[in-house]
Amino acid sequence: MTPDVRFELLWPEFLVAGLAFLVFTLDFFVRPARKEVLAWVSAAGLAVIIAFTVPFLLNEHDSLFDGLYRVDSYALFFKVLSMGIGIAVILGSLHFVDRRLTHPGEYYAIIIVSVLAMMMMAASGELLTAYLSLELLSFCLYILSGFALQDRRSNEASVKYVLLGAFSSGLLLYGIVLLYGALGTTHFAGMAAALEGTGGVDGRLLVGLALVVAGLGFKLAAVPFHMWAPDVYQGAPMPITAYIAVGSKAAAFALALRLFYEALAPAYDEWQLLIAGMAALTMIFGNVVAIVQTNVKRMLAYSSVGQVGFLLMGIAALSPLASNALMVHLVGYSVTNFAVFFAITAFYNATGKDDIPDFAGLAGRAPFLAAAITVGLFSLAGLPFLAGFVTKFYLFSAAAAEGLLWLAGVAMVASLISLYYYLQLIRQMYIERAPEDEGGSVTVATPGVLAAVIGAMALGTVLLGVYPEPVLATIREATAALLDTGSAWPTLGSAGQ
Amino acid sequence: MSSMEGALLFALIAVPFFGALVMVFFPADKHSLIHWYTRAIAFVGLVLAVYLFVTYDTDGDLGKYTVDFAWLPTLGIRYTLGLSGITTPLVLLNAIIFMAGVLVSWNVTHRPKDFFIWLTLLVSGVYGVFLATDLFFLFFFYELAVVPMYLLIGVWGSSTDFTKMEPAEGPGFGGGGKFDRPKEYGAMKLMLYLVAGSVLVWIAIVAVWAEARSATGEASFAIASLAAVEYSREFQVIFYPFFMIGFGVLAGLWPFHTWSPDGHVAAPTAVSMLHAGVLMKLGAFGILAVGMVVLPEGAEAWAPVLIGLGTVNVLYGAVSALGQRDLKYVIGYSSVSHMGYVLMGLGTLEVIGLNGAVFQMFSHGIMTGLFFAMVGIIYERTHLRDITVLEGLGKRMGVVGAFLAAAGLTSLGLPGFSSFVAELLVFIGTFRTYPLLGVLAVIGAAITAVYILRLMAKVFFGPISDRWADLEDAKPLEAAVGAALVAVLLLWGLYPFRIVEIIDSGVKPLLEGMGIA
Amino acid sequence: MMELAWLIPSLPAIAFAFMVTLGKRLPNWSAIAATGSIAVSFALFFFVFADWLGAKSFPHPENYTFVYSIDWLRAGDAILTWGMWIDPISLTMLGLVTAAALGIQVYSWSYMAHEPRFTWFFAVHSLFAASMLALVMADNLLLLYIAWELVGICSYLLIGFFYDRRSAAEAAKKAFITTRVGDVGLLIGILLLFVETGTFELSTIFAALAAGDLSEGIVTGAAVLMLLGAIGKSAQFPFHVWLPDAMEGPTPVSALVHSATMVVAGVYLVARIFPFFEASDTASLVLLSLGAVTAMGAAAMALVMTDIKRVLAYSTLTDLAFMMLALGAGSVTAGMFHLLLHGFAKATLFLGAGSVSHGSDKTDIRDMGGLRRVMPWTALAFGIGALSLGGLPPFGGFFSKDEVTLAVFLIEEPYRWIFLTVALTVGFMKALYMGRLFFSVFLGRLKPENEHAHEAGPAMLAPMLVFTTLGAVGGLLAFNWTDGYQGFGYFVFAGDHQEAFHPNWWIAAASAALAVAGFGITWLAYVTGSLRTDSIIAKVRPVHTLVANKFYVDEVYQWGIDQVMLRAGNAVAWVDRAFVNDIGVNGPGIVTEKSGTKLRLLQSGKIYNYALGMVLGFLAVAVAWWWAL
Amino acid sequence: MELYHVELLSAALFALGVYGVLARRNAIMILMAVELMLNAVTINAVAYAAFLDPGRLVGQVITVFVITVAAAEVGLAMAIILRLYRVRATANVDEADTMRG
Repeated sequence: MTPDVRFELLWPEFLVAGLAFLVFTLDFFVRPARKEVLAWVSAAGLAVIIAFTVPFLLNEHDSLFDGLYRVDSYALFFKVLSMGIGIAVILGSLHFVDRRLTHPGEYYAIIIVSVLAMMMMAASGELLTAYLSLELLSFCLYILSGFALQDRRSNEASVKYVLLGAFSSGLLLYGIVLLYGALGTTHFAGMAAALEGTGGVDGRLLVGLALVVAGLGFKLAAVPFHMWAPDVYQGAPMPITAYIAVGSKAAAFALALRLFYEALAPAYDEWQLLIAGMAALTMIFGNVVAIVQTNVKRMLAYSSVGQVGFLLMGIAALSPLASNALMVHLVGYSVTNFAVFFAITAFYNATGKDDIPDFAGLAGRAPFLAAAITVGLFSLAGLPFLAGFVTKFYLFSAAAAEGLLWLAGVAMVASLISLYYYLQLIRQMYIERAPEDEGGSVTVATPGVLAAVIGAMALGTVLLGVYPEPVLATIREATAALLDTGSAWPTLGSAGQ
Repeated sequence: MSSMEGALLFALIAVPFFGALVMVFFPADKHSLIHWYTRAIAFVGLVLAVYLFVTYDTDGDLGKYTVDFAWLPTLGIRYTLGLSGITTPLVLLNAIIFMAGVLVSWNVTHRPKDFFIWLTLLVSGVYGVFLATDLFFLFFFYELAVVPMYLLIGVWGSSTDFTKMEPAEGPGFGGGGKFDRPKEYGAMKLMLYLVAGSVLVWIAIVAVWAEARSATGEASFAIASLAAVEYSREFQVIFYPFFMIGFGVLAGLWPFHTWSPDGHVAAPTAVSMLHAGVLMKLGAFGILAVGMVVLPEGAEAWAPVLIGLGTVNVLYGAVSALGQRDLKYVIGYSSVSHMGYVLMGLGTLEVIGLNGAVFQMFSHGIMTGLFFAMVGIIYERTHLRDITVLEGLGKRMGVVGAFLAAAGLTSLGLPGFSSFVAELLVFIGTFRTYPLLGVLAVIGAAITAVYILRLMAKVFFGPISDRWADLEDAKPLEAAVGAALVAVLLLWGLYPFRIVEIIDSGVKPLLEGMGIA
Repeated sequence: MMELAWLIPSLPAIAFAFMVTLGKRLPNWSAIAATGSIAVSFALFFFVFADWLGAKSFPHPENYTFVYSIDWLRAGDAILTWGMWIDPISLTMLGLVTAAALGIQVYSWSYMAHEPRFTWFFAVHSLFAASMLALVMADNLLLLYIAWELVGICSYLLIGFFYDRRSAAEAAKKAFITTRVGDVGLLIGILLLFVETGTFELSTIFAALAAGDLSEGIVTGAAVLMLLGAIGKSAQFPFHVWLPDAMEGPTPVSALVHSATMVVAGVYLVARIFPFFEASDTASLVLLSLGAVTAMGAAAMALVMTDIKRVLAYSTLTDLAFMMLALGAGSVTAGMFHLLLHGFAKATLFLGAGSVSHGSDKTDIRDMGGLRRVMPWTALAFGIGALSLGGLPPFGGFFSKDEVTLAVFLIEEPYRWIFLTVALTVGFMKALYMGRLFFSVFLGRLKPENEHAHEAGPAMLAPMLVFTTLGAVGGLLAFNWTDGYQGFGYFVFAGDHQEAFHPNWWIAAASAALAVAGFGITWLAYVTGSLRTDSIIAKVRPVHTLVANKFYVDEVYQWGIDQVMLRAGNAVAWVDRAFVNDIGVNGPGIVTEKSGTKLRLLQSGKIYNYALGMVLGFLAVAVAWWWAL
Repeated sequence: MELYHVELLSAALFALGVYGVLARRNAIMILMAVELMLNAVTINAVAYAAFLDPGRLVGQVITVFVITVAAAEVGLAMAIILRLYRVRATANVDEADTMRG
C-alpha cells in the first residue's frame, strides 16, 4: 500500500455517502405527511455536492490506491452527470412516490447510494473495483425495481433482475478472474501493457474476455444479454425505469469506455468487429421488436436497447472522436429519455395507464406533456433541432471515420425503423381523438415540480440540438484524461481533436 | 455581397423559425390573430426573397458566403449561409408558395395555431436547405422541412376511400383499383420514405466527410471544401447513388415516388402546395447542389441512369395520371411526371439542361401550387374530388376553372407559361445528350395534354347538375392568390430573360467546378 | 413603318390583356378594343406592305427583312431572340389574317350580340389574331412554335365556347389533343434542327441547309417531323378527325379559325420551311401522298355529309389537301395562291352558313331549300363563294385550282399521272359537293317551317359581301398586270423559282369542263330532281356507308384511346398501387413488422430462458473470436 | 498438482452452476447455483494467485470480496424472492412470466 494516498480527493464520495445516511436517519424524524422534505433534502444535498465537487476536482489528476481509483476529469464528468441524474430522478419521483410508493426515506437514500456507485464506476481503474461498484449499483437497482410492493409486476421485475443480475455477475467475475490469470493483473493500465506483450490470445484470455463482454453486456443491455431489460423496465416503478434506462446505462458505459479504451485498446483488432457486430445486432433487434409493442414502457425499453446499439458504435470505433461522440450521445440520450419518461410518469400518475392507445388525444388533454414526449421521441429518432440529431450525426460520423461506415448505415436504418414506432405514439397523441368515455376528456394535470423537470429536460434536448458546442468542449476535456492514461492508439493519433 | 444581405439571408430563415416559436405562446383560440400573424411572417419572407431576387448580382460566383459561425468545430461544422443563382429563384418560389398557402388556408379552423406553427417551421427548414452552404446544416434543415409533414397531414389531412365509391362509368378512371388510403397511411408513408431517403443521404454525407478528412487531414462540412477534394473514381461511383437516390426519393424519383401522390392527396391544401411546390424541389436541388457538386465523376457515371429514370418518371407519371379518378391523385401523379423533367435536366449534365431543370423546379412549384390551391377550393365547396362525379362546374366556378385551366395549360407546356420555357431548355439539353429520351420526353408532354384536358372537360365543362346550384366561386382572397400565381407563370413564361440569366449565373460556375463546360 | 411591324400582333394581344383583366368592368369597351386593335393592325399591314415594296426594288433576290429583334432568353450557349421575318409569304398571310379577322369581328358584333360571354369571345378572338399574326411573322422556329401553340389553345377555347354542351367540350378536347400529337413531331423537328445548327433562326438554318451542313437524313427527318405538326394543324390525314367536330364552335369561329386562317397555318409552315422539302424528295413525296389521300377522302366525305357546317369543314379539308399537293409538287406560288383565295371564299361560305343558321335555326341541309327567297343577299354571296370554290371560271377559285393542277402536272415522272388524276378528280368532286350544298340550301322549294327565316343584318352582311367580292375577283391577282407585277408567281415564290403567269390551256380547259360537269350533275339532282340521288346511293351502299361513317377513322381512334391508352393508364395506375406501392413500399414495412412479431417470441418471460440467451451469447462471442483468430 | 487441474475443477463447478441456473425452476435453487458459480470464481482466483502471482495477494483479495458480495447478494435476493412468495405463494420462477414478448 502506498502511504501517501490523498484521501481528500474522495470527499465527494464521502459526502454522497454521508447524504445517504443523513436521509436514512432523517426518515425516522419526519412525519409521514411531510416525507417530501426528504426528497428536497436529497436533491439539494446532491446539488450542493455538485457545486462543491466541480471546483474541488476541476484540475485534479491523480490515481488513488495504486491505480485502483482514478480522480481525473473523465471521472469528474461522470460524477457530475451521475449526481445530476440523481437529482432529476429524485425530483421526478416526488409525486410518484407520494401517490404510489411507501417508505420514501429508503427510496431516496437508496437512490443516493446508487449515485455513489455510479460515481465509483466511472472512477474505477481496476477490474475488481469496477465489479464492486457495479454490484453496489445493481443491488440498489434490484431493490428499487421492486419498490412497488403491492404491484405484482414490480415484484416480478425485481426477481428477474436480481436472479439474472446475480447470474451475470457470476459470468463477469469468472471472466475477471480468467483475465487476471491470463494477464497477471487486474489494473487497466497493466492489462494494456500485458496485452501488448502477449503475442497471441490464449484460451484463458479469450474466454475471459468473452465472459467480461457478457457480463458488461448484461449491464448495458446489449443483445443477446438484454432480455431482462424489457421486463424490468415494464415492471419497475416508472421513475425507476427512467433511472435504470439512463443512470445505470450511463454508468455502465462510463466503465465500458474506460475498460475498452484503457485496458483493451491493444487488442483492438481482435474485438472491434465483434463489438461492431453486437452493436448492429442490438440496434436492429431492439428497434424491430419495439415496433410491435403496445405498452409504452416496454416500447421504450426496446427503444433503449436499440440506443445501446448506437452507443456501442462509440466503443467499436475507438478513436478520440468516437469517445467524444459516445459521451455526447450519452448526455443527449439521458436528457431526452428523462424528458420522455417523466412526461409518461406524469401521465401515469394522473391516469394509471401506460398502454400506447391510452395516449389518444393527449395533445388536447395535456399539450405540454404531449409536446415534451414529442420532442423527446423526435430527438430519439434523430430529427433536427434536437439533441438526437446532433449526437447521432456526431456518432455516425465518428464511426465512418474509422471505417465503420456499414455500421453507421445499419444505425441509420435502425433510426428509420425507430421513427416508425415513435410516430405511432405521436399519432395517438396528436391525430387520434381522446375516447369519449371513462374520463378520456379530462385534462391531465402535471404537478409543478414534475413539469419543471420535464420542461428542463425538454429544453436541454433542444439546447443540445441547437448548440452542442459547450457540452462538447467539456466532453473533450474529459476524454483527454481518458486518453492520457490510455495506451497507444492502434489506428490513428489525435486527428480531429 | 454585403453584410446587409447576409443579415437578410439570416432573417429569411430566422423570421419564420422564431416566428413559429413565438406563436407557441399565442392563445389558441385567437384564430384571426394567428392567421394575420402567419401572413405577416410569410409576407416578410416574400419581401426579402423578392428583394434578393431583384437585386441579385449575376456576376458573382457560386455560393456567396455571408453568414459564418463556427458551430461545432470538432467536426468542422460551421453555420454558413449563401445565395447562388440556383437558389435565388428557389427561395423566391418558397416565399411565394408559402404566402399563397397561408392565404388559402383562411379556412383552417381546426387547431390553427398548431397548424401554422408546423407549417412555418417547415418553411424555415426549406429556406435553410436552399441557403445553407454547410452540408451538415443543409441536412439539418432538410430534415426540419420533412418532419412537420407528418402531423400536418395526419391531423389536418383528409382520407380517401376508393372501396366505397361506385365503379366509374366509361374507360380510364380505374384509379388503380379499389383501395383505402387513410390519411394516417399517407402521412406515415411519406414520413418514413423521406426519412429513408435522408438516411441514404446521411450515409453519403458521412462517407464523403470521412473520406475528405482522411485525404486532407482536416474536418470540414463546407460544401465548397468537400467539393475541392479529389475523391477516387471508385469512391464517387459508389457514393453518388446514395445522394442521387436519397435526394431522389424526395424529388419523386421512380420507383421511389409512391409516397408523393398518396401524401399529396392526404395533405391539406396549403401543405400539398408547399409539398409538391417546394419540398419536392429540395430533392432535386440536393442532387444538383450536393451530389453533383461534391462527386462530379460519380454524377457523370450515373447521369445516364438519372436521365433514364427521369424519362420513366415523365412517362410513367403521365400514364398513371391518365388512369386516376381522384382530382388530387391526377395532380399528384402529374407532379411525379413533371419532376421527371427536372431529373432529366439534371441528368444531362449540360448547361442548358441544368438551366431547364432549375427553371422547371421554379415553374412547376408555382404551377402545382396553383393546382392544389384550386383543387382545395373545389374540395372545400363540394367535398368531392371524384372526377367521375364532378361535372360542369365551370358554370358556377368560372374563376376557379380558369385558374385551374391556367395551371393545366402550364402543365402541358403551353407557351406563354413558364413551364414551356423550362421544359424547352430541358428538351434542348436532352436532345444534345440523349436524343431518343428527348423524344420520349416530348411525347410525355403530349400525354400530359390528354389527362389535363380530360380532367378539365370532365370537371368543368358539360352540363351542370342541380346539385351545384348554389356552389360558390372563388372568394376574392382566393382569386387574388390564383391571379398572383398565374401572373408569375405568365411573367416568366413571356419574358424569361431575367430569371434564366440568374439561374445561368449559378449553373455555369457549378459546371465549371465539376470540370464540365 | 416597317419598324412598327411588331405592333401588328402586339395590338390584339394588348386588347386581349385588357379584356381579360378589365373586360368584366368595362363590357362595352371590349368589342371596341378588339375590333379597333385589329383594324389598326390591318391598316398597319398596308403600311408595312408599302414599305416592303418600296424598300426592296422589286423583284429582289433577298426577299426577307428583319425588322426587330430582342433577346428573349440566354442560357449557356443558347441565345434565343424574338424577331420578325417579313417576306411575300408572310405578307400574304398578314393580309389575309388581318382582313379575315377584322371582317369576322364586325360580323360577330351582331352574330354574338346575345351571348352572355360576349367579352370572352372577343378576348379569345383577339388573342387568336395576335398569335396567328405572330406565327406568320416569326423569324425563328421557336417563336413560330410558341405562336403555333397559342393559336391551338385559342382554337381550343373557341371550339369549347359553349362549354356547357358536352359535345363542344369533347370537340375542343379532341381538336387540341389531335393537333398536339402533330405538335410533338414539330417540336422534335425543331429541336433536332437546334441541336444540329445551334439556332432556331430560320435564316441561319436555311444558310446551313444551303451550305450542305445538314445530312440528308437530318433534312428529311426534320422536314417530315415538322410536316407532322403541319398536318395536325391543317387537319390532314391521319389527323383530320378534329376539324369537322370543331364546328361545334360559334360560326364566326369556324369561319376565321377553322377555315380561313388557323388551319392554313400548316400550309404556311410547309411553305415557310419549303427549302427542306426542296432538298428532300422523300419529304416531298410524303407531302404529296398525304395531300392526295386527304383530298380524295375528304372530298368523298363532303359529298355525303348533311350538316351545312360539316360539309364546309370537309371541303376545307379538301382544299387544304389541295394546297399541300401544290407544295408537294414544288410550287409555293400555287399553294399560297390557293390559300389566299380559299380563305376569301371559305370565309364567305361560313359567314353565309352562319347567316343561314342564325336566320333559320337549322343546320341540316335536308331541312333547308329555297332559302334564296327569304335571304337573297346571303344566297348571292354563298352562291358566288360556292361557285368559286367549286372551281367554276371566272371566279377566283378556278384560277387557284388551276394553278395547283398545273403545278401537279409539272411533277416529275413516275408520279405525275397519279397525282394529276387525283387533282382532276378532286376538282370534279369539289364542284359536286359545292353544287349539292348551294342548290339544296338555297334553290328548290322553300319548306313551310322555314318561311319565318330572315335575312341577316348589315353588320353581318357587309363583311360577307366584302369577302364575296374578294373571292370572286381575287383570281385576277394571278395575271401579270404591270411590269412591276408579273403575276402572283412573281411575288410569292420559293428560292429562285420566280415565275410569271403562264397558263396551260389544256389543263385549264379540262378542269373548267369538270367543274361545269359537276355543277351540272348537281343541278339535275337537287334542282330539277331528274337525277335520283337515292338510287345512286343504293347502288353503292357499302361505299356510302363507309364514307358516311367517315371511313371509321374516328372509331379506330376512339378504340385506340379507350382500349389502349386509357387501359394503359388504368394498368399503370394499378401496377403502381399493387406492385410498386403494396409490394415495393409496404413490403419492407410488413417484413419488418412480421420479424418484430416473430422476434418478440424469443422474449418468453422465463428467467432461465433469459439466462440461456446470455449463455448462448457468451458462447457465440467466444466461438466467433476463436474462429476469427 | 498443476494449475490446470484447479482450473478444470473450477470450470466444472462453474458449468454446474450455469447448468443449475438454466435447469432449475425454483428461485432458491437458482440462487444456490449462482453461489456455485461464485465459488468456482474464488477457487480460480486463489489458484491463480498461488501459481502465477505468488508475491501478491490479488487473488485472495478477490476471493474475500466475492464472498462478501455473494453473502450480500443472497440476502438481498432472498428478500426479493420472499416477496415473490408472498405475492404468488410460490418460489417457482415459471410463475413470474406475466411480462413477456
